Amino acid sequence: MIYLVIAYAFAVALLGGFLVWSLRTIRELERIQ
Amino acid sequence: MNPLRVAMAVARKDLRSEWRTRELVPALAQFIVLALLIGNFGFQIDSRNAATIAPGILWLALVFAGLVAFGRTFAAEREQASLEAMLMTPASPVAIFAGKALAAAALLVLCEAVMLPALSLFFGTPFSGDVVAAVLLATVGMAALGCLFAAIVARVRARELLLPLLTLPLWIPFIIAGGLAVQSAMGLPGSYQQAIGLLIDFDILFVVLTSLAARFVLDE
Amino acid sequence: MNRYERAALAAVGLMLVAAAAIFLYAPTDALQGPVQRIFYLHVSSAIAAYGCFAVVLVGGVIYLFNGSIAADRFARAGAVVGVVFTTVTLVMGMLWAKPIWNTFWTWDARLTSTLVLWIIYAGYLLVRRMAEPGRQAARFAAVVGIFGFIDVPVVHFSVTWWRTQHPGPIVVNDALPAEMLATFLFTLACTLALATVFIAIRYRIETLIDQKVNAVEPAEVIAAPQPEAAP
Amino acid sequence: MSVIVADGLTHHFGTEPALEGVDLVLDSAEHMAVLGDNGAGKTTLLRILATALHPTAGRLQIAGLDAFREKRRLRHYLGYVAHAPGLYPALTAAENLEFFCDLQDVSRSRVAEALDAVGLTRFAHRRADQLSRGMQQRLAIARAILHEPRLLILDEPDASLGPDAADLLARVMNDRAVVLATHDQALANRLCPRTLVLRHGRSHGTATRLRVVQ
Repeated sequence: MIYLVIAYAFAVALLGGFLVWSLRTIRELERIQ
Repeated sequence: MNPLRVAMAVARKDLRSEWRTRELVPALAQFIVLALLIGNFGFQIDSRNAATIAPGILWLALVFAGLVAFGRTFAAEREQASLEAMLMTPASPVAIFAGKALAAAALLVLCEAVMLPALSLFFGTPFSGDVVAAVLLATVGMAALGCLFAAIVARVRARELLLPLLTLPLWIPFIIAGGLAVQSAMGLPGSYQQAIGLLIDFDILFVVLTSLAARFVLDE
Repeated sequence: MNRYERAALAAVGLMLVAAAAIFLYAPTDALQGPVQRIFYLHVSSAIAAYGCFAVVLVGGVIYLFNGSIAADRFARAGAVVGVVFTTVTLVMGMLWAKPIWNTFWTWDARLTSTLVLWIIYAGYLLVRRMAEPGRQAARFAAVVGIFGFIDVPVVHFSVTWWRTQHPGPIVVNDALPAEMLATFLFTLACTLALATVFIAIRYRIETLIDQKVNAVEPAEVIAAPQPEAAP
Repeated sequence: MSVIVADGLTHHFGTEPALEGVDLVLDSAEHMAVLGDNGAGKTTLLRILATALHPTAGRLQIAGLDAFREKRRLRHYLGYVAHAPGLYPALTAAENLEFFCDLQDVSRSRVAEALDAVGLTRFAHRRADQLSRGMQQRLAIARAILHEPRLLILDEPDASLGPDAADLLARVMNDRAVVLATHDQALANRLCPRTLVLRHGRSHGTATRLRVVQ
C-alpha cells in the first residue's frame, strides 16, 4: 500500500513541480522587454 | 568524384597517421590486457562457466576500446582543424564518414584479432569461424554508429561524457545479439543462426541510417 | 491568468478526475491488491513520453529538411516533457516492481527499453545544451532524436528475443476487466492532454528564449536570384 | 559577372553580434583586402564568404549561385586558408597535398606545382609537424590552390610568412578573385586595390584607391 502512495506522490510532485516551474518561467520571460 | 576513392583516401590517411603516431593502438592494447586480467581474477573461471563469462569480457573490452577508438578518430581532426579543411572540399560527407568509420573499424578488428585468440588461450573457449563471424558482424554496425556520434561529439563540450551516453544505448542491440551469437558459438544454448540474422538486420538498418545522417552531421 | 495557466488548470482538473477514477471507481486487483493501481499512471505516462518523443522525431526531421525554427522548438519542447514523463514511468515502475517481484529492477524488455529511452533523451538534452546554440545544436539534437526514437523498439525487440533464448518465467499478460480498462483509457486520455499542455507551454518558453535571449529571428528563407551561370 | 554578391550579411553567436549587415561586391580577378582589428568580424565574414559558416541573416551569391544551397558545387570554385592550417601532423607535406588532391578530385601532378608555387619543394618529404609555423602556413596556401580556384579567401595568411610574404601572395593571387583579411596595411595597399574596413562587425565603406607603386 505504501508503494502506491509513494508512487503517486512522486508523480504529483514531479509533474506538478514541473508545471508550476514552467508557468513561472513563462511569466518571467514575458516580463523581460 | 568517386565516393569510394574518397572513402579509401580518408581511411588510408587515418591509418597512416595512426601508424606513424601510434597513440591509439597502445591504448587499445591496454584495454585488452586489463580486460583479460580483471576478467580472470574478477570471475572464478573454470571450464564449466568459461563459455558464459568469456563473451562478457570480450564485449566489455570491445565496447571500451571502441569508445576510445571512435573518440580519438575525430578528436585529432578537431584539434588540427583539419575536419573543416576536409569538409571544404567537394568530397561528399558520406564518403568522408565512411572512410573514418572504416579506419576506426580496422583498429577494432586489430583488437579483436588479438583478443579472440587470447580469450581461447586463457579461458579455453573455442576460437572458431562462427565466433569470428559474429564479432565482425557486430563491429560493422557498432563502427557506423560509433563514428557518427563521435563526429557529433567532437565539436561539442563535455565529449567524454556524451560519447558513451549517446553511443551505448545504440550499441545495446549489437551487444545482445553479438553476445548471444558468441555464447552459442562457444557451446551454450541459443540459436546462432537467429543471432547472426539479427546482427545482419541491425547492420543494414544502422549503416543505412548513419549514412543518411552523415550529411547533416559532417556539415559546416 | 494567461491562456497557458488556464490550459494548465484544465489539464490538472482532468487529472484529478482521473485520480478519482483510479482510486474510487476502478476495482482492486484480486492478485496484487491496491498496489496494482500504479498501473494506470505508469503506463499512461510511458505512452505520453513516447508521444513526446514522436514530436521530437517529427520536429527533428522537418528541421533537417527545411530548417524551420518552429519545428526545432517543438522538438526541444517534446524532449524535455518526454524526459519528465519517462522519469515518472521509471520510478513508478520500480515502485510497482518492489512489492510484486521483491526487487526494484528486473531486466525485462519494458523496463530496459524505458531506461534506454531515458538515457538517450537525457543525452539529447545534454547535446542541445553543450553544442553551439543555433544551427549546430539543432542539427545534432535532431540526429540524436531520430536515432533515439528508432533505437527503443530495437532494444525492446532485442531484449524480448534475448528472453526467448533463455528459458525463463513468461511474464503473465494482463487482460483487463472492463472497469479497469475504462479507467486506464480515461487516465491515458487525461495524461495525453496534460502532455499536450506541457508541450505548448515549453514551446512558448523556447519561443521567448529565442526572441529575448538568443535574439534569433526566424530564418527567413534565403532566396537569391538564380541566373543560370555554372562556375 | 560578379564573383561575390553579398548583402546584409549578419551573424550572431548566441546574443553576441559578430557581423552586422555587411554588403560586398567583388568582380572576377579583383583583389579586396579586409582590414580591422581583432574582434571586428574579419574571420566571421571570411568564413561566411568561404561557405564554411551559415550566417544568421543575409544573402550571398558566389559565381551566380546561392552560396548556402550550392555549397558543394562551389567547393571547386573557391579556395580557403583559415587561421589554423588544418594539416595532418603525421603526414609529410607531399602526403598532405596528395590526400587533398584525392578529395578535390584533382590529379596528383598538381602537388609538385603547388609546392613549388609556395617554395616548399625542398620540404616535400618532411612531416607537417616538423615544419615551422611559416612553412605550415605555406602548405595551407598550397592546399588552397591545388584545384586552381577562381576565388581565394585568405584569413591573415601573412601572419608568419616572413619577408617574402608579399611576393608569394602576389604570385598565388595572380589571375584570381581574392578576399584577403590582414592587419598589415602596407601589404593590403600593395596587393589589393580595394579595401573594406570592419569595425565591431560593421563595414565602414569600401575604399578604392589607386595602387601605390613602391
